[in-house]
Amino acid sequence: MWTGILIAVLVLLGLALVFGGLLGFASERFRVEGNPLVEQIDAVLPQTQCGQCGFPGCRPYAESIAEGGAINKCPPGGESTIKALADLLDVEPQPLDAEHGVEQAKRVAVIREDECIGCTKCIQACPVDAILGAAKHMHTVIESECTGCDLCVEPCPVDCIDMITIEPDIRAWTWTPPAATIIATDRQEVSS
Amino acid sequence: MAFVQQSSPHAHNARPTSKVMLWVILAALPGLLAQTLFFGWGNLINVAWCIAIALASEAAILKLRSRPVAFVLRDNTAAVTGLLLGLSLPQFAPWWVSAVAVISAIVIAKQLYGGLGSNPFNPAMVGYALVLISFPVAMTTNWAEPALLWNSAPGFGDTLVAVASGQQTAIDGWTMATPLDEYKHKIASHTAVEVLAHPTFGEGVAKGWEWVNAAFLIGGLVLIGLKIITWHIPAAFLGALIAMSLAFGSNADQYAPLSLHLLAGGTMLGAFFIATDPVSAATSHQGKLIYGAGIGVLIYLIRSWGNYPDAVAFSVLLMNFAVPFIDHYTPPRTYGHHKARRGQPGRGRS
Amino acid sequence: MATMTQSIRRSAIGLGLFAVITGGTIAVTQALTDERIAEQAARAEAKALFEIIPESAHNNDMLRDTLILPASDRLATGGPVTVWVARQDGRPVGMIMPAIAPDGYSGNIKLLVGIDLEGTVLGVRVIGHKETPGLGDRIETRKSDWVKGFEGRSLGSPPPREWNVKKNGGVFDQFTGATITPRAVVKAVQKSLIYFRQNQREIRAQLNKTPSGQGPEVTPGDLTDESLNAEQS
Amino acid sequence: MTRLWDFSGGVHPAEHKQLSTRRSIQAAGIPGQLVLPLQQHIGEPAEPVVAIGDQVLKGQKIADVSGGMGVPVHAPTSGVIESIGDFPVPHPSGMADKCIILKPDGKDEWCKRYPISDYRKLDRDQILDIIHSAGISGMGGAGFPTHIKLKPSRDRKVDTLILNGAECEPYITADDMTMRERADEVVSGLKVMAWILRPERCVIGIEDNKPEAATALRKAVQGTQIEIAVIPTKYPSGGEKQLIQILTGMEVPSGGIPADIGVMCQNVGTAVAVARAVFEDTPLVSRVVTLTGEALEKPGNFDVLLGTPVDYVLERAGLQPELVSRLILGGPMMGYTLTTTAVPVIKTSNCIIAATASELPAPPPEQACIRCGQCAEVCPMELLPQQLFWHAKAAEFEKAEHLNLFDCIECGACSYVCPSSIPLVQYYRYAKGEIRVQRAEQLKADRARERFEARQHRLEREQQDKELRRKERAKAAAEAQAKQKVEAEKAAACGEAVDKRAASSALVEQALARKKASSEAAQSRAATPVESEPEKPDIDALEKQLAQAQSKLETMQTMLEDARAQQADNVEKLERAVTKNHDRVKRAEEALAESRKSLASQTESQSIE
Amino acid sequence: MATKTSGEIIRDGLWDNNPALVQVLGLCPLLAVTSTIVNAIGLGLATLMVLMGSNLAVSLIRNYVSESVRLPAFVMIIASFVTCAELLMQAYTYELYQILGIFIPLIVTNCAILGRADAFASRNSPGPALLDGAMMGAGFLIVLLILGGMRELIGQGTLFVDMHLLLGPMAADWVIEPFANYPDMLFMVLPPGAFVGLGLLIALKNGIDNHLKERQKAVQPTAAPGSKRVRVTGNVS
Amino acid sequence: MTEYLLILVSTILVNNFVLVQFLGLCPFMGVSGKLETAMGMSLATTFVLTLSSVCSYLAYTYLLAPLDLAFLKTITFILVIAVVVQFTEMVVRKTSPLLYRVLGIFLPLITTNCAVLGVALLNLNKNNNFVESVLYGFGAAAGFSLVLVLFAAMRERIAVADVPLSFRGAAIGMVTAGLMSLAFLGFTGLVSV
Ligand SMILES: Cc1cc2nc3c(=O)[nH]c(=O)nc-3n(C[C@H](O)[C@H](O)[C@H](O)COP(=O)(O)O)c2cc1C
Ligand SMILES: Cc1cc2nc3c(=O)[nH]c(=O)nc-3n(C[C@H](O)[C@H](O)[C@H](O)COP(=O)(O)O)c2cc1C
Ligand SMILES: Cc1cc2nc3c(=O)[nH]c(=O)nc-3n(C[C@H](O)[C@H](O)[C@H](O)COP(=O)(O)O)c2cc1C
Ligand SMILES: Cc1cc2nc3c(=O)[nH]c(=O)nc-3n(C[C@H](O)[C@H](O)[C@H](O)CO)c2cc1C
Ligand code: SF4
Ligand code: SF4
Ligand code: SF4
Ligand code: SF4
Ligand code: FES
Repeated sequence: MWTGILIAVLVLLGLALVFGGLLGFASERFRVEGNPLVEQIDAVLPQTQCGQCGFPGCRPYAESIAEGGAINKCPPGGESTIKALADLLDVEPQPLDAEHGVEQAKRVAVIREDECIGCTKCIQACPVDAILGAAKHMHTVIESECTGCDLCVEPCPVDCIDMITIEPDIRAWTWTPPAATIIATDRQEVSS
Repeated sequence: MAFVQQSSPHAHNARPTSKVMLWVILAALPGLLAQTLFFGWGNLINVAWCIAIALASEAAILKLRSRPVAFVLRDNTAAVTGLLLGLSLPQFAPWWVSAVAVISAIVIAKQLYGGLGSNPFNPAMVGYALVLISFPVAMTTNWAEPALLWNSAPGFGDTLVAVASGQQTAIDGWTMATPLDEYKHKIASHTAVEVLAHPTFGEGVAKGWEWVNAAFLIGGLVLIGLKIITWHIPAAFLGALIAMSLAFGSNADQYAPLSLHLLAGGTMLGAFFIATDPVSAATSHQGKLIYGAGIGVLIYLIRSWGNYPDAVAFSVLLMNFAVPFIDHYTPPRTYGHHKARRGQPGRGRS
Repeated sequence: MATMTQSIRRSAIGLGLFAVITGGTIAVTQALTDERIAEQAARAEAKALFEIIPESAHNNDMLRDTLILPASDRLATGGPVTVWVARQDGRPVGMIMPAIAPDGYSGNIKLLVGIDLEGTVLGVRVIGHKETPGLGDRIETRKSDWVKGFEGRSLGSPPPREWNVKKNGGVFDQFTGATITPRAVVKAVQKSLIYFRQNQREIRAQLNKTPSGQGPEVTPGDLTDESLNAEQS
Repeated sequence: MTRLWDFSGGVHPAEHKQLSTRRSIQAAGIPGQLVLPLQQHIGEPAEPVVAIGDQVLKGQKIADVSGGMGVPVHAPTSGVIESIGDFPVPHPSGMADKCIILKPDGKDEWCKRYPISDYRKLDRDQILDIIHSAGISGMGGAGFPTHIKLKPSRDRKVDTLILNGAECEPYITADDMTMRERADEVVSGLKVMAWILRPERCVIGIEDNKPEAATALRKAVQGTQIEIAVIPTKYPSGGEKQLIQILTGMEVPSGGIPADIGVMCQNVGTAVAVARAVFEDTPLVSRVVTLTGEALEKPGNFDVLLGTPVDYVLERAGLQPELVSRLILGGPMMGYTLTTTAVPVIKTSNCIIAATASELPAPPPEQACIRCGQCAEVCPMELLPQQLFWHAKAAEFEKAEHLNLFDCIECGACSYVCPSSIPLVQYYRYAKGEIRVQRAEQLKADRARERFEARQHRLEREQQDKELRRKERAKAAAEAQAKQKVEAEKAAACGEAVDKRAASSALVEQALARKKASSEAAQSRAATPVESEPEKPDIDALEKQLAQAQSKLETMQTMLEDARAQQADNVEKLERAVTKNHDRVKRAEEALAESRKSLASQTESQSIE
Repeated sequence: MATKTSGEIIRDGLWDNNPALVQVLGLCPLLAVTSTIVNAIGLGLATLMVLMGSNLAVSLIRNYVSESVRLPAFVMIIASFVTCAELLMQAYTYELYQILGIFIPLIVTNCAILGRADAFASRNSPGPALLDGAMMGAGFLIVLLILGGMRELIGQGTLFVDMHLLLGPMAADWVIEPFANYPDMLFMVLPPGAFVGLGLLIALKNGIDNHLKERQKAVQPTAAPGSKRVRVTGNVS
Repeated sequence: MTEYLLILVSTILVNNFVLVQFLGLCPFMGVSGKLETAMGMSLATTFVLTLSSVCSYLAYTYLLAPLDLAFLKTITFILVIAVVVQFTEMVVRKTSPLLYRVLGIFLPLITTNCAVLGVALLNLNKNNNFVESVLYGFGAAAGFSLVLVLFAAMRERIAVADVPLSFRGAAIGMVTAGLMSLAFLGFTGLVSV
């Protein structure tokens, strides 16, 4: 009996030594560096750089997603970004986490110029350098570069920055999807 | 003045889904008539019962899902499913067999996927295959013996009793193995001539069955004429079956002859009414050809070497399973493009 | 390089340690259960045999008491036939031979046929088949008592023409919807009886020659497809 | 006999053309007011070159484009510019756009014109200039500026010039009547274009349901090389790509233009406009519009001044207002519904249908797609409409794009046949719009990323520089210290530096405190159950507000003092800001006090209970 | 990772993170052996034992394994427990062992077990690890039982058939046959029925969860929107 | 020759590993509803399954069987598989970074795929010889790949269907797999191996 046990143990030990060695070799020889996924995720994020996801900017958030973080924390991106992320990562899309904010219409910052005192605080706050102006002179927002992150609003000592919702004009207008009638209801049928 | 607001086009031709389905039902009537003439009242009773159950179960599920019941029922698709099951089940199948088949077709195969248009598998065939494996006895012993309606028993009453009670006594002596089944299990030990002497084959190819198949063929041609189905699936289906039979089955002492493949069992019903179910079939022309041919080949394989004498249901389901894949790789070439774009869009977003 | 050898060594030793512990555990458990498992296995394997010839009816170690009989088309087994012998106090009371019904609905049906020395069926059991669930599988004792209908039959009872299913004019029931399977089994049992009769002399000779139970243990499960399978074409 | 090819798909909707062909083209007259949108074509809108109150003559340019893609707008009649501003324009959105309003004076007085009799003497570019300044853009469909189209890039030689007289849409007969009654002008316009392009072949394609037009044109082309091709009636044979396929057997490559395969397609109306521009120096100020539909008593074709409000022309055609159920601009297959009759006729308006409810009934409710494939059978672009639909509906735009969504010409044939009445085209339009928006957003995001990263780099660099400088300074200071034993001046400088640093660190601390307060407030908000919120005022939030206001006020005050000290010019603003902040602090304090009180009373009442 | 309370561990294993219904792991044995209740119990108990054992063992040694051989080591631990279970079953319930076939050794690759070892046991102390193993195993066992009962009842119209294979002769006549003359519904016994049956169970759980969530939503508010924002641009004062 | 063909037909269609034998279900259900991902997974599994079928055959025949250590088979096989997987990863990474990007993420998943261990054990049960073991492993993998790829394509379609809320995700996946398995029952008897 004991010899049987001994043989068994020895065989397994031999195998384990060989395999263990092999794995040790592998682990040392082929380390994983970097994560190309981060780039891909970052490319999907809206780059508003608003920090609503709880990370200082889109890229840190991308890194957190690559490490398995939740994909539903970016309000500016909203459903479409979540969907794109889910698609990219092959996971189920989840609804936007309201704790990070809600999806809003696109906005831009506008400085009421006659009230601006030229304190440059908004310039320091803007993550994409979308505000022009020098100290003690009036500042303006470059509309085409503003991401609508509203980070400049709070620092302004005189509250002269407004976030204006961009109204669609005739050239930016697009067709809406047909009214959702997955299956028309009885009521509709009667009325039509 | 408030005008109607609508996206173009503003004109529509008038053949709604409900009418399409109605046409399918009408086109199947010659087949049903032939079945009644040669196999008695069983199919008629089955069809009526199956349609009733189909409508009832669809209504129940719609109610559960709080969908508009009357509106959806009026699209007639549940009725088509019921009809096709009624046409395919054995004439004397007990009522509960039909009920299980129809309910699983409508509930599992159709409504669980979201109802009309979403089901990846042909509901009727899911129902059929499910009862075939569940109740093999009831599904193999209840085929009526072919005879002309007016000079044969059992009459309508007896048939109804047999179906409604599930008891065999009323129909004892009026059942018989189907020609394909008979051929399949006899040919191993007999010659073709001996096998064909069995009354189930009659004078022609397969007594009664040949007429039923012819009637379904005619109905199918009507559907093609009405542009409700295209020729691709039936042609590929029958073509593949013929090709396989010519390639492998030349020896009648070993394999069923081509005529039997074409005119016995559910071949024509399958080719024109079942494989062509638009929801679960492939979409592009090329895809339809592959899909139809796949069914034909599988039918021949299973009939010749598998356990099941008739294999329309399984073959259709197997190819249904491959449809999304086929669709991925057979989009048509679009105007102005050199080649069709196959497969999926790349993952990279630019 | 140093880190690599170090890493290799560390991993190897680590895994080796586990190997010792886990291997030890397994080996000890194995050693402790070894005998019981062998016993259980033998019992289970012999269960089919004991169903045909109950333990009360014999007292030898059937699994080790086997004869090798010549091959025959009748049994549809490919090679020589291994037969288990049951003895009561050293006196043979019956034997169990494997048989194959090659014409089942789908493939072979593997049987054990118990026969007493007079050529009367002691019992029949199906040990392997691929018949359709719900149709052909009623040859299993789990599903129906049909196979027990063979007990007490012999070649003359019923007469040879009636060694068939009722549908073909015989005395054995068929199942509703499935005639092929029972017919195949009936045929196979009949053929085993014929084989027994034809080889009776040889069998008796061997029975007397080999004393009880010294051979290697053979269980029905050991009958591989090669030794059983007729159709190795 | 011209060889014809077939295109795949197509449908045969009921034609309803005879409604409007019974009468010849009539002048619609001058309405009381003309509304001239500045953008009636693809490309950039024109800029007004007149001011309100200006008197203009008929044919006078009232808006022009500086360059790029666009065409000028002319006064359709003489009168006064009444206003310039946003008014409803014909557009599927029903939105308003910038327009010039002209009040006709009724004289219809032409400006000076310089007709050209022998255009062959001129340079080709001069002719193109004439076409451009006549404001001509395509009149058959999208309204692409004709002068640009007529000048394909040098590597694209146009071999075949096609005049599109198919007019495949039901109801519309504007081109039909034009060809019947103005065949000579059509042909001379074609000749001008042919002279510009020097094609080897000129073909006019006409559907076989317009025999009169074909006869008239045959007569007009006698003695020329121009072919008249009578093609089978099948919608949408008039689609540029389909017509090209019918007449040449070639396909326009996806994403390309016809000139890529040496073909060009122009509408017959465009040809007439070109002829008039060259031979009469008449800019595009009117067009033939079909007014039809069963809600009209006198349907027919009208020569309508651009800018004429739709209600005016409808009036002329005998509108029976109680009968109209929908009003369509364009044909029944591709046109869009109007929300109001106040919109004007523009360069691309070829037809107005006033349909009764029984004539064009609302489709039954949308049902599930049964993948019947009817749509694919009729799609002239050989797409898989149902697949596009599933993807569009599920917002899988990438997949829809992959299946060539952008090759869809929105002809509507698929929706026409769909047994489940799915508004397929609307799904495609929606998907296309979404994709375009997404592309724009992606561009913007990429730019934002670049800017963000650039900024990060800059900050980093600054940080490093600062660090460097600090070190250097420290080094210098150390050296100086080593050199000089005790130097009061230096020591004072050092002290100053310390002061500065202390000040900035105070600022940082302040900021941190603010952030902490805000996050605490947020947390407390998170923690407070919503249900209690309406009754219980959020003290924490209010406190935070107050703190913020106070800190802002402080900053403002220091800044103000600084500014005063320096006599800066923003003192005034800063003063205003300080008062504002004072107000804010006061308001915050009041609110806080208020809510404290109410809270206290609440707790009291609760404890009483 | 915050440590979980026992309550959470229990809830997790039995419901919230049920290995079969939520993680959808360990499917092969789950589907393969649930044609009768007795099979289900047999396999479920074996899995439960292995899961507890491996969780405990892994938790005990969690601080002593090097990263490179972590998974192989865990796998070996699990494999040894499985082999022991296998040997014991062979010794004491031989016929059941025969029926369960290769699905006993395949417990090794039951993703749920390795998953637990890696995700929980290797990060927690022995107590919680053991509890987690027990609860996950119990969750798995319960699903096995329900699925087995469902398939047995619908498939062949019986319950507790063949219990003697597990519990010895005393259980031989525990079998219940609720319906007389039941026509076997082989669909449920055959592979397709296993899939569909589990699908229905998962849907049932989802349905209950959805229902609960709806109710909860009505009474309990969630955190305020936008409360987790941070500043991107550093400290601006 | 024909018998080898029959082994393939049997393992791919008649006794399909996933749908009939219930092996390898977790990756089958868990891998995405994306066709390309499924294809990558199939490739990786095919490779590993075939290789580990061979390796475990060798380990058993030349190590365990002679030493009468059959009871160590489970632990040995799983070790072999883990190492084969790691080794494959290593080789692939070294020789073809491109292939690695396609297969890399799937390799670790395969260790816990019961099909791999199942093949090794079934080879023993069936007394397969070397060639048969290879074919059996390959056939199993091919059957796995076939249904995985078709299933992935099908899930893309189901994803856009109006499936009832409770059934979204795994539940409808199970039902679909059930119906597929039902269809595969049509192959029963095709070959009686
Ligand atoms: C799917 C299927 C499976 C069958 N399986 C069996 C079987 O396992 N055994 C059998 O005897 N008959 C089986 N049959 C029935 C035979 O085909 C045949 O109908 C039956 O043996 C009736 O023969 P009889 O008319 O001589 O009674 C099966 C039939 C079908 C359709
Ligand atoms: C966005 C856009 C860009 C175009 N660019 C050119 C161009 O560069 N050169 C050209 O000759 N035609 C151009 N065209 C005109 C097309 O070739 C074509 O003649 C015209 O769109 C047809 O009008 P239809 O849409 O009504 O069919 C363009 C059209 C569109 C809509
Ligand atoms: C579906 C469809 C149908 C069309 N039918 C016609 C037509 O019947 N007549 C026509 O002149 N243009 C028609 N067009 C527009 C032509 O494609 C093309 O734009 C026009 O002939 C170009 O000429 P233009 O630039 O002079 O407008 C149609 C376009 C589409 C998409
Ligand atoms: C030509 C044609 C064939 C059909 N064939 C079937 C069929 O075989 N089985 C079925 O359940 N429904 C069939 N239907 C009805 C309908 O498509 C089916 O109920 C849907 O699959 C349900 O979503 C058919 C419909 C048409 C138009
Ligand atoms: S919430 Fe979105 S946009 Fe804002 S920083 Fe985070 S990822 Fe970027
Ligand atoms: S201007 Fe304001 S809102 Fe716009 S990007 Fe800069 S900080 Fe954000
Ligand atoms: S015509 Fe309508 S129902 Fe038919 S496939 Fe196209 S979209 Fe679907
Ligand atoms: S609208 Fe688009 S998809 Fe539909 S038929 Fe026309 S080209 Fe094809
Ligand atoms: S249990 Fe089989 S793969 Fe997970």
